[in-house]
Amino acid sequence: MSDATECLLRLHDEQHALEDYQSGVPRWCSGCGDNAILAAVQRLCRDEDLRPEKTVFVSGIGCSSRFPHYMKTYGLHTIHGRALPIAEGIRLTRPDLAVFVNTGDGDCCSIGAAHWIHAIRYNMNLTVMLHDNQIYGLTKKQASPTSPVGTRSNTTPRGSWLEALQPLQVTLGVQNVSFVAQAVDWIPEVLYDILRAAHRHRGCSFVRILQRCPEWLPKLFEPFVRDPQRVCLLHHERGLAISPELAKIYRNQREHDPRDLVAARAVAAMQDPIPVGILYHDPDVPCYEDLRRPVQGHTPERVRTGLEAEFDKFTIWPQGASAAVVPDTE
Amino acid sequence: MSDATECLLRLHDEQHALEDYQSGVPRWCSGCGDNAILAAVQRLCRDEDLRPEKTVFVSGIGCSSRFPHYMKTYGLHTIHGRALPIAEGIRLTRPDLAVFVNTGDGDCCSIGAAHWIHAIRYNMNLTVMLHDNQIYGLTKKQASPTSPVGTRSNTTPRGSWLEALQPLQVTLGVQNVSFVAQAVDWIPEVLYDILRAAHRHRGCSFVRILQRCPEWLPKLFEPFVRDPQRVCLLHHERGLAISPELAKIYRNQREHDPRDLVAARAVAAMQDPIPVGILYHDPDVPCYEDLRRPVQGHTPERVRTGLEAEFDKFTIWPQGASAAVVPDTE
Amino acid sequence: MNDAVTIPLERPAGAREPIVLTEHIVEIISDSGEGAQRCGQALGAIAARMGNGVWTVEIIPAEIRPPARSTAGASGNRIRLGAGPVTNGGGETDLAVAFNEQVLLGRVSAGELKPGCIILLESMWREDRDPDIAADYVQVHDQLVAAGYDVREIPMERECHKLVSDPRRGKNMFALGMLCRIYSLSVPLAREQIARAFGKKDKKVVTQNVALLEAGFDWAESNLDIRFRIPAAPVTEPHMVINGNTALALGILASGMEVCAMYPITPATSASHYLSDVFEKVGGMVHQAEDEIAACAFAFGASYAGKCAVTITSGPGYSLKQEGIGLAVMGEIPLVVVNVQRGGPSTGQPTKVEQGDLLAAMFGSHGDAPKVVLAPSTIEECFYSIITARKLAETFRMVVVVLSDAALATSQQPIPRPQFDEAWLAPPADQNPVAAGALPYDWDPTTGLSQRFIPGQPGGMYTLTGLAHDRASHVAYDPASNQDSIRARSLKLATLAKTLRPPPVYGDAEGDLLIVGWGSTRGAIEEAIDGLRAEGHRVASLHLFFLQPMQPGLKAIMQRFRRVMTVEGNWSDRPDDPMIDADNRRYSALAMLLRARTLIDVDCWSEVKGQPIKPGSIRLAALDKLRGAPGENR
Amino acid sequence: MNDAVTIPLERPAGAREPIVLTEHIVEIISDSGEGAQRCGQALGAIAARMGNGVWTVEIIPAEIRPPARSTAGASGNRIRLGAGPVTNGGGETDLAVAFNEQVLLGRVSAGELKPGCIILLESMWREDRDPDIAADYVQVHDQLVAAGYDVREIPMERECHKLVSDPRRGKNMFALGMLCRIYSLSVPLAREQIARAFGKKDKKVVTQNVALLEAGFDWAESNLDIRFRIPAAPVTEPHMVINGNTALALGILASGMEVCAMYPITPATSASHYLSDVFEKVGGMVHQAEDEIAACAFAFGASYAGKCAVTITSGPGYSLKQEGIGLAVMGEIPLVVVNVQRGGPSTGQPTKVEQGDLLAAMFGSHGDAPKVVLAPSTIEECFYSIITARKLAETFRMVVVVLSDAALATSQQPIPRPQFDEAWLAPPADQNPVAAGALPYDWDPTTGLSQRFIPGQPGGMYTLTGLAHDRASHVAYDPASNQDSIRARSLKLATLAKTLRPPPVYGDAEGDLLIVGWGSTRGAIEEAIDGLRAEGHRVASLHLFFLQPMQPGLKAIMQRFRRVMTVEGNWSDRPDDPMIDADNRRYSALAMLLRARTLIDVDCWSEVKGQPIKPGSIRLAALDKLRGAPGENR
Ligand SMILES: Cc1ncc(C[n+]2csc(CCOP(=O)(O)OP(=O)(O)O)c2C)c(N)n1
Ligand SMILES: Cc1ncc(C[n+]2csc(CCOP(=O)(O)OP(=O)(O)O)c2C)c(N)n1
Ligand code: SF4
Ligand code: SF4
Ligand SMILES: [Mg+2]
Ligand SMILES: [Mg+2]
Repeated sequence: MSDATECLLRLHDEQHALEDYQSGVPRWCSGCGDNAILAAVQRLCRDEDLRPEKTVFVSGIGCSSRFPHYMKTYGLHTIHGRALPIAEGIRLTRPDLAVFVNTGDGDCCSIGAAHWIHAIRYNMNLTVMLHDNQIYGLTKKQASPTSPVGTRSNTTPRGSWLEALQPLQVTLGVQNVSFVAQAVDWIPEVLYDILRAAHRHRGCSFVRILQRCPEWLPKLFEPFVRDPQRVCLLHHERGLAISPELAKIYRNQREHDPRDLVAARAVAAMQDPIPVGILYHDPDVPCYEDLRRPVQGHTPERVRTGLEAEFDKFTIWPQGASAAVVPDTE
Repeated sequence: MSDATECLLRLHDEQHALEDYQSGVPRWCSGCGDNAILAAVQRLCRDEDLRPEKTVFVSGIGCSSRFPHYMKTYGLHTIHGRALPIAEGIRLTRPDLAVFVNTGDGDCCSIGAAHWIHAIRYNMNLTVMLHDNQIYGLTKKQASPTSPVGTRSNTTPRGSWLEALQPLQVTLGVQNVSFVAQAVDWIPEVLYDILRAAHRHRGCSFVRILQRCPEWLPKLFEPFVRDPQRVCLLHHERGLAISPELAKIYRNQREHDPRDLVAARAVAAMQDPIPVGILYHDPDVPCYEDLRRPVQGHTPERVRTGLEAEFDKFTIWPQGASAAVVPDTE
Repeated sequence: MNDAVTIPLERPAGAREPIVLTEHIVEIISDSGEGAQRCGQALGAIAARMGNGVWTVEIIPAEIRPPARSTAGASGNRIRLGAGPVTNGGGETDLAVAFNEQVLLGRVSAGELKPGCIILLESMWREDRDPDIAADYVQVHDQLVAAGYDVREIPMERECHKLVSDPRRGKNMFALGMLCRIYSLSVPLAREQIARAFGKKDKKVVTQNVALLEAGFDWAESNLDIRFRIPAAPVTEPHMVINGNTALALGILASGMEVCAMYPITPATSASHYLSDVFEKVGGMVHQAEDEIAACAFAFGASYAGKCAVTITSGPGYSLKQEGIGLAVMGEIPLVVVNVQRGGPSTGQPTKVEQGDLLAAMFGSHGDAPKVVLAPSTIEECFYSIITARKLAETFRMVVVVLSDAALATSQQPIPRPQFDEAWLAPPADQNPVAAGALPYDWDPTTGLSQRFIPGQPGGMYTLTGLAHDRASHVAYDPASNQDSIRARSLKLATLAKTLRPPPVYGDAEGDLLIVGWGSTRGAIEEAIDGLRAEGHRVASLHLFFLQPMQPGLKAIMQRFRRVMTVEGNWSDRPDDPMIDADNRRYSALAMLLRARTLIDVDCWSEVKGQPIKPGSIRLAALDKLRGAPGENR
Repeated sequence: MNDAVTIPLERPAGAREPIVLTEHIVEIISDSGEGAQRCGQALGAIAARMGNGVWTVEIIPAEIRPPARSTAGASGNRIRLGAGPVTNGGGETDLAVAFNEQVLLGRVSAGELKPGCIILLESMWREDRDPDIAADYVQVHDQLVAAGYDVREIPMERECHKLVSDPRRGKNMFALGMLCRIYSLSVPLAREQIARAFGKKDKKVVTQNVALLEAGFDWAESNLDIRFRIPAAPVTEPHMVINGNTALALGILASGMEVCAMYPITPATSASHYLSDVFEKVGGMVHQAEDEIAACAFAFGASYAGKCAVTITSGPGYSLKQEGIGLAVMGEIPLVVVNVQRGGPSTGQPTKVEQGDLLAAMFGSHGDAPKVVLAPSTIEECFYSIITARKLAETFRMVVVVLSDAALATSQQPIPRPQFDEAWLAPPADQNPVAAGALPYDWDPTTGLSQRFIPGQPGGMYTLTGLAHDRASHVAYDPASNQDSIRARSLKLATLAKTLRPPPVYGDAEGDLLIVGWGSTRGAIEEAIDGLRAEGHRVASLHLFFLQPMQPGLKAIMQRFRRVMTVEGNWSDRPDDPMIDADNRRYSALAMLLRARTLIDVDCWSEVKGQPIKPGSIRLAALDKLRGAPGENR
C-alpha cells in the first residue's frame, strides 16, 4: 500500500461510526445479555478508532461465540473451546492487529479449560471476554461449570450437584496473570469502562461478564438486576472511577487496589453482592509475543543466509576440496 | 465369592509384605525421584493393608506414568493427560477400590490441565500424585509448564521464557478443593506421611511431589537437597507432626493450619524455602461419587420395572384397549 | 409407497365425502414457541393409534430464538400419514398449516411443498396494525395463489379468541381440531391425547384445550370442503411412538449399561437429556464431563472397572475421542461409542442430517485400531442396536461404534413395544479369582479372543497399557509381540464376521440394479425400490447394519445384478463435473469400501443437502443408472 | 543392491590385502552414553566423504536410561556402506562392534546379525571383579562362537587406558580407528571428522581423540587379519549427511514458513529440537503449545493471519488434531501438518517405524474433509516435500498432510546439497485492499479455487466459520449452499490431480509383478526389484508420493502387469489365517485405496514389526506372489 493510501485510510479512520462495526442483525434472544456486550464493544471500537481491517474477533462455539458475525471486522467463529490458542497464533504473527476473544462459560471453563489456564500464563496481548451466563445456551440448557449448585437443566433435571467453579479465582491462581475484571451486562457504562481498560492493557485481559440468558435461566440474575445494593462497584485510582450518576444508583462501593493480589482473591470470593470492576492489574508482566517474536524479521535474504549456514554444518565436501572448505565446526 | 474365601483373603491381607506390591525392576534412571515415590507408596500400601486386587494405579504417559507397571496391583498406563478422567470413571463405578493417580507435570499441568481443574472440582475420592520434575522426562528434555524461567531444554535452547506455573496455587483456586500438599522425593519420611494423609482423606487429594530428574536437570533441586534450611516443614495439629529426628535436621518449620485457605495460598507462593507439608485440608467437601451414585442399585428387576414404566409413557395402545390402559400421563 | 404421485384410491361423489388416500404429508409450522410442534406430535399420535402408518419429522430453526415471522424461523412438524407402514418422511408436503405467511415462504423456497399443495393460512395478518406486515401478508398470499397453491385463509386466532383470552397459546389445538376433521380422525382419541399431554397441569387446561380442539373441528366442518380418509389397518399390538434418540436412550437402559458419559452436542444431546431424567431410576447415571475427551476417558474407566459403558456424541466430539478410542482398542476394553451424525465437516450443520462420519468411525484413530461399526436404519434398530453393541463389546473386548444420524434422532414413528428380556443385560462383573498362570491377553491363536480381568479379581492384577504389549500386558517392543498383538486385535473382526449371515435382499433376487445403503436412508430406499418395481423394473436393495466387519456374501448378491450403486448421505464427486474423471473421482464412503472389497464397479449417488434423502430423488437416480449412464458396471 | 548375499568382487591372494566388497553392514553398540552413536555417525561421514554410499540407522533403547549391560539396552548405530548409492538399511549386520556382550545378545536374539557375522567384542568383562559378570561374559561369548559367529575379543578399554585416564569415554574413537583400518578408510579424513565433531571443545580434546583413533587403527593393523575395501565412486558435488527429521526442519526453513507449533512427541520431536535451535535466526519461531490441539489451533491462527504455518506431530497427536484440521479444511486456511508416524495404535511403539496412519490422515476428521496427503520416501524428499506442501497449501487453500515415519526420521544418508531458490518462499502476505464486491469464498465453479482474504486487507472483512457457509462466509443451512461448498472443497483435489503426472515406473515397463509402495519403504522395495530383475524376473515398482489426490494413470500402469501388490508397513490380514477369507480380509491401507480406485485385484504384503522392512523380506514376498499364491489377480 502506498503511503498516500495509508494516510487517506487513517484520515478516514478518524471518522469511524458505530455502523462501521455493525454487521447483520444479531440472532440472540431478546433480552440476551450478549446484545449489551456487542453494543459496548462496538462503541469501544469506535471510540478507540480501531480500523476494522486491523481488528479481529475470535470465538469458539456457543451463543456468545456468534459474536464475530455481528462485527464488521475480521472474525473467526471457530470450534468449541479453541478460540484462545487460535487467537494466540494470530497475535504472535501479527502485532499490528487488535485481537479480541469472545468465549462462553462452557467454551472457556469446560472444554477449553487447559487453553484458558495457559493463555493466562502466556499473557499475550488479547482482550478476552468470558460471556458467563452460567449455562450452555446454544445446546439448549445444560449445566456449565459455572452453574450455581442446584441448577435444573436438561442434564441435571433434579438440580446440578457441584458448587460453581469461580473463573476469577482460578484465573488469579495462574502465574503471569495481568488483568482480571468482572462486569455485568446490565450496567453498560461500567461494562464499557472495563472493556476499555482491558483493551488498553497490554497483556491478556480477562474480563468475566455476567450475562443474562433469559431463555434458559430467566431468574438467575434478576435479584441482582433489581437491587443495586447487591452489586458492589470496585473503584481505585489505579482502577476505575465511578461516575457521579452511577454512584447515586450503585451505592455499594468498595475501594480496591488492583495491584493487590491477595485482596483481589478476597474480592473474587464475593458472591453476593457481586463485585464489579477491575480485580487485578499488573501492567508489567511481560507478554509472550514480546519474549518470543524473533529479534530479526523474516526476509528472503535472511532465510538464504541462515539456510546456507545450516547446510554448511551438514555438508561433506568432495574429498579433494574438503580441507579448504570445511569450517572449524559451527 | 463365598464369605469364607472373603474372610480367608482378609486374614491373608493382614500379612501383606512389601513384595506383595512390587512388580518388576523399575526402569527409571538411577537417582530418579520416582524411585523414592514408588518406595513410599509400596510402604503405604503395606501399612494400610490395601488388598492388591482392590487397588488400582492409573497414570497417563511420561517417565512417572510408568509407575503402575511397578506395582503388583491393578494398573492402567493410559494416554497422555487423561489419567484423571479415567480414574474418575473407575472411582464412580467402584467404591470398593482404592484408586491412585500418578501424573507428570506435563501430563497434568499441560495437556491434562482441563481435567486437572475439573478433577479438583469433582472432588472424587482419589489420591493424586503429581510427579513434578519440572521437565518432560520421557520425551528427552523439553520445558514443561512448571520449568523455572530460563530452563535450557531442547525446545528452549536459550532458556525458557515464562515464569513457572504454580500447581499448588492453581489447585487452591479451584472450587471444591479439599486436600493440597507438597512433598519432596528426598525426605521419604515426610513423603510417606503426606501420602498417608492423602490416602486417608476422603476426596481428591492433590499431592505435588518435587521429584528429581538427574538425567535432564541434575542441578535443579541440588541446593535444596544440600541445605535443609531451604526446606520449610509445615506442621499443625490438624496437619502433620514432625518427628524429633527430622526436626533436628529440618529446623526451618512453620505452623500452618490446613483449614486456612488464605494462609495456604501464601504458603503456596513460597519458592525458597520450599514448603513441605499439608497446605490445605477440608474433610467436609462432598465427593462427586457420593452425590452422583444412584440411590438405587442396578438390578435386572429394577431395569425391567424402570424400562416398562418408560415404555408405558410412549405406548399407544390398540384403539379399543386404550381408555383402560393409558395411564394418566407420567 | 411412492411419494411422487399421491393416487386417491377412490373419488367419492359428494365433495363432503372424504377422498380416500394411501398417504398424505401434512406440516404445521409457526414461529418457535407457538406450539406447532405439539400439534404435529398429537396428530401423529392420534393417527398412529387409529392404526395409520406415521412418520414425524421435526422442523427446527437453526437459532435458539429466531425473530418472529422470519423465513428461516419455521418451527413445527411434518407428519407423513399412510394407509400402511410409513418408513420415512417421503417427498413434498401435501397440506400445510401455517401460523404466518413468512415461515411458510421459507418452506416454499426450500422446495418443501408439493405443487398445488393445500395451505391453511392464519389470516389475521391481513388486518395487522402494522401496514408493512399487512402488505407482506397480502403479497405472499397472492404470490402463492398465483403459483397455484390451494390457499385457504383461516381466522384461527379470531376463532380462538371466542374461547380464550390469549389465543396465541390455543391456536395449535384449534389447528389440531381442523386436521382431525380434514383427515377423519377420531375426536375421542384426540381428546384423550390432549388429556395425556396436559394431564400434569390442572383439569381446566385440559378442558380449555379440548374446547379449542372441538372449535377447530367444527369450524372446518362448516367452512372447509376438504376431507380425506386414509384407511388404517387395525393395530392389535401396543406400539410406542418415539424418535431415534429416545430409542437410543431406552436401548442404553435395556442393555444393562450403567454409565453414560457425554458432553453436550447437537443432535446427540437430546438422548442424554432423556437419559439424565430416567437413568437413575434403574441405578444408572449420566456423567456430563468437561469435554468429549474426558467423557470418553470416563466411560473407558467405568468399562474397565466392570461392565461396559457408553459415550454418546456427534461428529466434532467423535473426532476428539479418536485418541481415547484407540486406547480402548489397544487395551481391549469394551466400550460403546454412539455417534449421532450431523452435517460436516467441522461445526458444519449441527441440526441437519448427513452420513459423513463412516470412514472417520472406521479409520479415524492412528495406527491399526479395528473396531465394530454398526448403523441402525430404523427407529426400532436404534433401540436394539445398543443392546447388540453392548453384547458385542463385551464378547469381543472391542469398541463398538453405533452410527445414528440427525434424521433418525428427531423422527418419530410407531414401533412395536419391545418385550423385555433379561438376556439383554450383562451378567454381573466377574469378581472370582483368576486361575493361576492365566494372562490378561491370552489371545486365542485362531480367533484373537481372550478373557478380560476385572479389578477386584484376586490374582488378576496386571497393568493395562497403551504401549505395545505381550500376553502378560508387559510392554514389548520386539517384532514378534507387536505383530502378534496387532494380529489378535484384527482377527476379532474376522471372528465376528464368521458369525454373521448375509443381509436379506429387498426386492428382486436378481435384476438390473441393486442399491446398497446404510443407516437412516433405508425407508426411502426401500420405498423407491417398491415404486420402481411397480413401474416394472427389476431392482432391489441391500441395507447394511454391519459396516465393520461387513456381513458375508455381499459380492455374491451384487453379482446377481447388472449394476450396483450405493445411495448415501455423504459427499461423492459427480462424474459429470468437468474436473472429475474415472481416475480421480471421490466415491461415497460405502461405495469406496465395497469397491475395495468386491472389485465390482459399485457406483454411488449421494446428496449432502442436510435433508433426509427423498424416495423420489432415489427413484430418479436409479432411473438414470438403469438407463445406463455412465455405462455398464462390470 | 541385493542384501541377501554379499558377493566379494575379488579375493586377493594375501590375507592382509583388503577383500573388495560391494557393500557391508556395520554396527557399533554399547550401553547408552558410551558413545557408540558418535562413532557410528563419524564412520558414516568418513565413508560418505570418500564417496561411498551410506545409510545410518540409529539403534535406540526404549528407555531413557536402561540398566547397564542389558539386552534391551543397546544404543548405537548401524551403518550400511556401499560401493554405489545406498537407499535403505538393508538386511542383517556383517560386522558388529560391541562394548559388552549383553547388548550384543539383545541384537542376536532380535535376529539382527547375519550368520557368521564378525564380532569385535570388548574383552575386559572376562576379568571383571564381579564373578557373575565374568561368568555371563564367558557364557555369551562361548555361545556366540558355538553359533558360528566370528568373534574377536578385543581389549579396547585396556588399550585406551594407555592413553587416557577414563577409557570408557574414549573407547568409541578407538573403535572408529579399528574400523578405519578394517574398511581401508582415510585416516586424515577421520582426523578431520574428529576435529569437526569436537571443534567446539578445546584443542586438547581433539588431540586426545585423534590419538585414540590412531591407537585403534594401529591395534587393528597389528592384531586383526580382517580387511575390506568398498570401492567408492568419486563425489564431485557437495553432499549433506542428515536424517529425515533434520531434513524436515530444514525444509520448514526453506519453505519460508515462519511458525511451527508443536507439542513434544516421539519420533517427531527431534525435528522441533533442531528447529528450535535455528528457526529464530531466520525470523521464525517454534511454539511449544500446551497440547496438540492447541498446537494445531495456534498454527491455524498463524496461517489465517498471513502465511502458512506448520504443526508437527506423531500418531497420537495427529488423532488429537483431527477436529482442528477439520476447521482448517472448512475455513480453507492453508496449513501443513507433519505426522512422523510411529508404531500404533494408541501409544504403541513410540520409537519404532510403522506406516499405520495413512487412512487416519485421509479420513480421520468427521464429515467430508478433503486434504492433500503426501509421503516423502527418501531423506531428500523429506526436505523438498515440505516446500511442496507449503506451496500446495497456499495455492489450494488446503490442509496438506506430510507423512514421514520413524525410519526416515532417524536414518542418515548423504544427499546432494540443495541449491537455495527464492521461489521456495512464499510471497509476503497480501495486504492490498480487496476489490469491491469480492467474496471470501468465491469458488471457481470448475476448480473450486478462490482467493483468500487476510486480516489487514481493507474491504476484506469477513467472519470465517466452521459452520456451513456460502460464498460470503455467511452461515448457510440451505440445501444448495451446503452441497455447493462441499463440492468446491472436494473439487480442489481433482484440480490438483489434473496438474500431476503419472509416477515413473521403476524396473520393467511391463511384466509379471508390480509392487506399489509409499513412504520410507522405497529404497528397500527398489533394491528388491533390482535383485529380482537380476535373477531374471520381469518386475517393477511404483512409489506414490501423492496419496491424496493420487497421480493419474495408475490403472494403466497396473494393467501392464500380471499381478499387483503393495508392500506396506501397516497391518493386513494374512490370507492363510484360518479365520480370514476373501470376503473379510482387511487389506493394507494403500492396497484398499487402490482396489477401490482401479478395481484391480491388488494384493498386499505387509509387516508391523517395528523395524524397517528389509529388501530380503520383500524379495521373498514377491517370489511368493510370482509363484502365483494365492492365484492370478485379474
Ligand atoms: C467439540 C464440540 N463439542 C460440543 C459442541 C456443542 N456445543 C456447542 S456450544 C456448546 C456450549 C455452549 O455453552 P457456552 O460455551 O457457555 O456458550 P453459550 O451458548 O452459553 O454462550 C456446546 C457444548 C460442539 N459444537 N463441539
Ligand atoms: C498425545 C500425546 N502427546 C505427546 C506424547 C509424548 N509424550 C510422552 S510423555 C510426555 C511428557 C512427559 O513429561 P511429564 O508429563 O512431565 O512426565 P515425566 O516424563 O517428566 O515424568 C510427552 C509429551 C504422547 N505420548 N501422547
Ligand atoms: S439462549 Fe440464552 S445465551 Fe443464547 S441467545 Fe438466547 S438468551 Fe442469549
Ligand atoms: S529421565 Fe528423569 S524423570 Fe525420567 S527416569 Fe530418568 S531421571 Fe527419572
Ligand atoms: Mg454459557
Ligand atoms: Mg515431568
